[in-house]
Amino acid sequence: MSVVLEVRGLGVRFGGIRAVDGVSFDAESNAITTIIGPNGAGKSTLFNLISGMIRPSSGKVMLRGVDLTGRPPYLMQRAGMGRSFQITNLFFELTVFENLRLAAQRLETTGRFLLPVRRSERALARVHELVERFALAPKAGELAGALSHGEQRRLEIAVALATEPSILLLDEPTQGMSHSDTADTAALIRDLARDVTILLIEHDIGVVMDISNHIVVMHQGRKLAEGAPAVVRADPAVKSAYFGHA
Amino acid sequence: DPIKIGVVTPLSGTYTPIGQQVRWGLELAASEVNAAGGIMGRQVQLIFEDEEANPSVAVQKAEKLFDVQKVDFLTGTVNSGSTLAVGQTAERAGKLIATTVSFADSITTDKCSPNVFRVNARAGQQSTALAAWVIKQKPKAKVYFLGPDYEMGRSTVATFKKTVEALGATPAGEVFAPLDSKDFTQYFGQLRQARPEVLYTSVAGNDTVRLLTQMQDFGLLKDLLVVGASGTVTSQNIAAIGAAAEGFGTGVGYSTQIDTPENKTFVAAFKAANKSDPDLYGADSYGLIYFYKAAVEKAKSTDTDKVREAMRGLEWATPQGKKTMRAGDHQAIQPMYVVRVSGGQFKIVGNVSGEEAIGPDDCKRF
Amino acid sequence: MVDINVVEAKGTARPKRVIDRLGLAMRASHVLVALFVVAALIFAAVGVIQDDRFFLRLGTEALIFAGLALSVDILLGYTGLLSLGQALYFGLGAYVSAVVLKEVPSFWAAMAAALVVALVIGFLAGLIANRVRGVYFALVTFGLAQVAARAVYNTRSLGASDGLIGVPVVPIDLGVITVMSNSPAGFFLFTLGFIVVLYAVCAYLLDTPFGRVLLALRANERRVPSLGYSTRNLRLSAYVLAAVIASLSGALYPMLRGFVSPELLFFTTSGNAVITVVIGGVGTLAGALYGGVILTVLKSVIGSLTEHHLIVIGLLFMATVIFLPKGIMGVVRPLIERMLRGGKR
Amino acid sequence: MFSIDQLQVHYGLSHIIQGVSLEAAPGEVIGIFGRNGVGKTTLMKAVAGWVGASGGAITLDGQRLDGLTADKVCHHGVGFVPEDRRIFPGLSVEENLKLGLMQRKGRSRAEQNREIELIYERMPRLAERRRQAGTTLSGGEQQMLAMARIMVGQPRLALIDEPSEGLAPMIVADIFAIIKEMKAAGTIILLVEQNVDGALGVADRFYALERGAVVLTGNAKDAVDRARLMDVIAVL
Amino acid sequence: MFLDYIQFVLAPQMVTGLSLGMAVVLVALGLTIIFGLLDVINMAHGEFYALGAYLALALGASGVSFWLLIVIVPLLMMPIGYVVERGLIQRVFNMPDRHVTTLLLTFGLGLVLEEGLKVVFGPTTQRPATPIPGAVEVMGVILPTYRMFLIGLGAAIVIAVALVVNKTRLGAMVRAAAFDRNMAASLGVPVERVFAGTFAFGVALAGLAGVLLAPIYSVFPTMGRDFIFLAFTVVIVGGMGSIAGAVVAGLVITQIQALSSLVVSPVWSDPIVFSIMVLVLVLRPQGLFGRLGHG
Ligand SMILES: Nc1ncnc2c1ncn2[C@@H]1O[C@H](COP(=O)(O)OP(=O)(O)OP(=O)(O)O)[C@@H](O)[C@H]1O
Ligand SMILES: Nc1ncnc2c1ncn2[C@@H]1O[C@H](COP(=O)(O)OP(=O)(O)OP(=O)(O)O)[C@@H](O)[C@H]1O
Ligand SMILES: [Mg+2]
Ligand SMILES: [Mg+2]
Repeated sequence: MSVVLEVRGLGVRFGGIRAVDGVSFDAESNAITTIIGPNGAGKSTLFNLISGMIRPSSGKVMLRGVDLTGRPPYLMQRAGMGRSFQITNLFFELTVFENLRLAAQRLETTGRFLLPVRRSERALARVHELVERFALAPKAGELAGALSHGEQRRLEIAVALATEPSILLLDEPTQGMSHSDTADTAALIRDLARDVTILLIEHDIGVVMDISNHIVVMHQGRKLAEGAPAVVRADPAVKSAYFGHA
Repeated sequence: DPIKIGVVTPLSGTYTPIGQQVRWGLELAASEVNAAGGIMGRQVQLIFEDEEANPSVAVQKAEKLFDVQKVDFLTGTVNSGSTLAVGQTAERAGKLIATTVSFADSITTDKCSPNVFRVNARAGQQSTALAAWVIKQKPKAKVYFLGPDYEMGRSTVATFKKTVEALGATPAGEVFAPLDSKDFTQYFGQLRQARPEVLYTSVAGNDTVRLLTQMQDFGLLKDLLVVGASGTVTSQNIAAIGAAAEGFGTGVGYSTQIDTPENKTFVAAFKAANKSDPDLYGADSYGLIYFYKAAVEKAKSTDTDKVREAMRGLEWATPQGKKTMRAGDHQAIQPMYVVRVSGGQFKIVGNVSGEEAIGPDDCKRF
Repeated sequence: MVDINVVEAKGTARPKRVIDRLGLAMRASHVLVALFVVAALIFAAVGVIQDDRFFLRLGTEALIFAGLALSVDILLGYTGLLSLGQALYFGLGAYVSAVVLKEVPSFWAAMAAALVVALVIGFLAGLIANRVRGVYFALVTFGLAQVAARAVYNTRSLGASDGLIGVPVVPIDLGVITVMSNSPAGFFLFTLGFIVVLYAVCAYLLDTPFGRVLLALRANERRVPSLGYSTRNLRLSAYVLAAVIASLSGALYPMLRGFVSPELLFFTTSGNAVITVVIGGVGTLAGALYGGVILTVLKSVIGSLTEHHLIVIGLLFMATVIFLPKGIMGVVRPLIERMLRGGKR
Repeated sequence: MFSIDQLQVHYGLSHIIQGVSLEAAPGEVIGIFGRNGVGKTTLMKAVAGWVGASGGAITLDGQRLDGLTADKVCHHGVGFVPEDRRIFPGLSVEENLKLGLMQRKGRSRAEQNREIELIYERMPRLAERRRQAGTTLSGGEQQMLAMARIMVGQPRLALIDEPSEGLAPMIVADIFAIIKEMKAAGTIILLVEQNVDGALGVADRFYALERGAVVLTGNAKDAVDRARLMDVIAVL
Repeated sequence: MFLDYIQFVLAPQMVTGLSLGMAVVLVALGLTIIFGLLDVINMAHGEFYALGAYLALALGASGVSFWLLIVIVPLLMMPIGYVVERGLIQRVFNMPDRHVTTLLLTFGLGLVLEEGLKVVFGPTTQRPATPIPGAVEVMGVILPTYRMFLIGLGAAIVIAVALVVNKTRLGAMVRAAAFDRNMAASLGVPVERVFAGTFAFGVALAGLAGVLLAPIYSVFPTMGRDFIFLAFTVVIVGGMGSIAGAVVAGLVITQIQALSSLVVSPVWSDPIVFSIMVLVLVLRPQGLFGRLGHG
């Protein structure tokens, strides 16, 4: 395994609040690095910094040794980064099919950008595959806005996957999913990790402990601890800050 | 079958009031002519189209009148842009038009057309008359110029400036306010500092109302002679201006005060028909019908070439006196008047003979 | 036709067709435009038989303004940007074409000039306008057009408030035949062809991944960057495309009427284009063509009936916005779509 | 006393809620479970008056709620915490909270301010961020705010849709604690949850939905019922 | 000489700039409320302003005193605004892309109103007598009493409105309802009435501006177009719905306009103002004072 993503001293402040404060960690290839921490710890903000949605006020983001700090999101995507959002972020007036197709069309050669969509066979094949995998086939023709919350969460991940990223940032993928779907999603993420580097934010401790290779714990914008699941779980600081003495 | 005269004039938009006067003038004359047996025994039929004060629309409507209604003659255009564009359309359609309102010199000088006639006085005639009078009042006057900031406004000012300077006046400064200026008070500082004896302005319509009333509010009208273009203070806005219009002077081709029996009967008839005084647009439009009548009867035909020939050099009578259509540039020669507001009424305070006012023939095309 | 046969979830292998709604909608527009062309040809034929000038030329003008509406629809209907200043490019094209034609009466020269100028100005103005969104965009485009209009209004060499007359009749050499710009039927048919080509170009582009991302931009701009597209470049290219379409349409105007005037750049022109699109149907392209004709007919009919036609137009417009938010096409196109997918719901 | 009787809801052609009946007494917490898309949220929205019922009846203390507009429903003492929290963007935390005060008419400014202060004491994190734009809060903070927003209105019936969604374990515990407090205050609570274990901890009874219909009801504390529930919602 | 310039040119310029500024602020006030609170672009605002002026003219002609008009006309405008909101705006309020839809709808409404005014009151310009004639002379500079009065009254009105919007819960209530009517309703906000009420309030303010400005700027059917672009600029530069913003922006922009037309040239004053708007939008899209309710 090799280090794919290096985050060094990353930080940003909103007015008074240091939402993220000098966070450093590495994410290794074909592994699941999970970020946990209380609400408001700065996890999503960290993702926004890594994926270029917010400009960091300090620190570095390196992807395979290339410094991508401060690049706009679309360049991050082109560098092979894909992400899903905690607050569902889809094209609600477009069909499930079109949501996926839009995401998938990046797979086509740039030449196809100005050819009719029906010529982007590769993208369409990808859509087909995802609709299958996420059991969205019956809803493929529906507007994304007409899906139930859980269905939308599923689509959210599918869209993030559609671009076949080499590193995937998932912000609370199982949030809002029913038992069974949560289990499936966990399994899915695990076998995705075979060929993709995964960065995960998750609150479902069952899932976290089950699939993570490496865990980074955040608290009030800082990195509180990191290590293998067992190690982190045992850490008293983490206990008091996150799990609570339950 | 009747003789059809198309009228493309603004019935909506900012120029509506002018279009109204045009309409009233034409309708009055037409009804008189028809009552008197029409033109060569043929009744006159007016067909109106709204020009929306927009040349594109004007041209479209003109084509409609020419091609569909098959009118014999066309008039009514107000802003010079429309007149020029419609003139070209007429030329290409082999028809004749006349304007009774547009006063841009260009129409009968550098942009003159064999198919376009102008029966009203142009800017040059107006300023000549006015300038002569101003100098008579205040020899070597210090004149300040305030115009709306667009080409027409500027050229009108320029024309008057040239004329009045030639007569010995000294310019005290000039300012051009954006069209539709909300507040002219912005320029009063400059104006006051220049301490002029005479203010010449070419703003029009609502702008005039604001300019003069605001000047009054700021006590600038005291011992200042305010004069302007013919479109500055008109029967449409004089009421709104009220006392602030007092003493305003301008050079025009018509005034209700003209003391001739023809005019008295005309004014009476016009009032009776429209419950409103005629202004120069109404009068010139009224006169046009008689101009066309005379031409057709002289040509004994409505054929374009014959009528054009007949119109060249034609002399005809109008409420404002005898007019002559100059053959060289199709510009009507007519006596000019200087009128001044007193008691909310335009009073004639001077006049210049047509020959004095007309100026040279600068039309090269024919 | 983009179908993907997927097996219904949970066994019961009943293949289900998922249709690409957008592609379908676009094909429906093609059908409607085809109908439009047929109608136009019949109109032309009747015109020739009647040996009419006015109605053919009026129709030509309607088509030219439909071109302007088309450009508004690209922005409003596909990129979600309301431009209240599209007249800027229409007028620009008209003036450029007029000036060129007065120098060298060559159709292609005029068109080329209009194209180049639109590209340049469109790009520069786009840099400004695309810094802002939504209603701000509307106001900025409005302002830009106002400034341009005032400039023209004050430039003597461009005829200032009088505009430019004396644009000559030009021969349009199409290789096989040559059309004179003053031949009513000839120029009508040429304009028809020209506008249909413009439509085809837009329709084609909007059905490519490029066009679809524009739609995505409209649906949820925040999501687009993480799909790997620069929203700024996308909007800019859409803006320039619209500018070119408007300018090329405008370039035909002086050929038809022989003059240009500053009013072509005024808000009324931009406003009419917006009204056209809304009545025809936003985001349908075909709507721009139908709307153009409908509005022209309305104006010339009502205009002759009453001087208060603005009231009628205004009321009709409001009614459309309220009751037919998707315009006339919004009613018609779904029917066509149903036909195209073989009656299946 | 709250009851739903044979409720029917359609979205266009699709029949989403197909005859759901349910009852709850003051101080009772009802858990509502089911896989994604079975109609839980739709049920809540129907009660809150966001979507119209095409059949059936909803009554709270004898008053019919079905057919009323959302604000009327609210004034009958119904508080709603929707699944996506619906914090008003562009409004500060405090403004969001103060809007909650409108649920109950005829309270003096003093009383209202006390309500707010109590909330701030109960949830200090919100107090810290009272001036911050509501939508810049973290998920957990937003959920807290959404709950607080109805608590200041002291509703008789609280509809809470997936409150623990996306919350860290500690906060989840906190949320359920708050629900307990509301229960103690005699509020009827309909609780939609995917975190079944957590929910069963606070619930008295539960209903399981499948394709818009109730397929199982039972006692939250009864081991057998719990087991049956697990089977129902785990099936695929 | 130079002092002369300051005393007779610069100073008056700035004072008149102030009174023009107050006029713009008065027109912008209703606009910014409708715009900032309801998220509705009211293109017909100018026509409502004109309507107010005409009502004042008509009533004034039938002998109603100016002081009464200041009260009556806004009261008359209220129901008009209310009906327009319920009858028109509400119908499109929840369509996607509210800005554009409402903009289009009110654009149509504006056309109808303007033409309607022409039909009813005729196309020609009219002007009510100045309510407070006369002028005061301050160090050789003449300042009309009415304009001074207007500056004072305008300030009072602005403060009153600011209190209503900010000190009551109204502001937050309307913004919430405008963004998410369901959620707002579920918190007990009487959405319909709030919307209609707010719109009516904005329209009433437009009418009031009409009453107050008619004596200075005269009355004619297209008068609505006069201030509207400037007003929109002011609203945007100041920040939608921010009353303080509208005031500051209104006064500053008109000063810039006045001075630029003095030192540069009137020709450039409009482009300059426009560039300011663009600049602000680019640098600070939410406007100088940010948007009402945003923290
Ligand atoms: N745009 C912003 N402006 C101001 N503060 C912000 C902004 N975005 C986030 N914050 C603050 O930064 C902190 C971190 O927020 P973030 O969403 O990253 O938390 P989180 O770890 O994702 O929480 P959760 O697990 O609930 O999603 C929060 O306290 C939030 O209030
Ligand atoms: N606005 C809508 N239009 C059409 N169908 C809808 C709409 N909203 C929801 N649906 C459909 O109704 C069904 C039930 O939706 P609902 O949101 O009630 O499910 P849910 O039980 O809340 O699911 P989840 O656990 O994911 O929140 C879903 O199949 C969804 O696709
Ligand atoms: Mg988060
Ligand atoms: Mg739900």
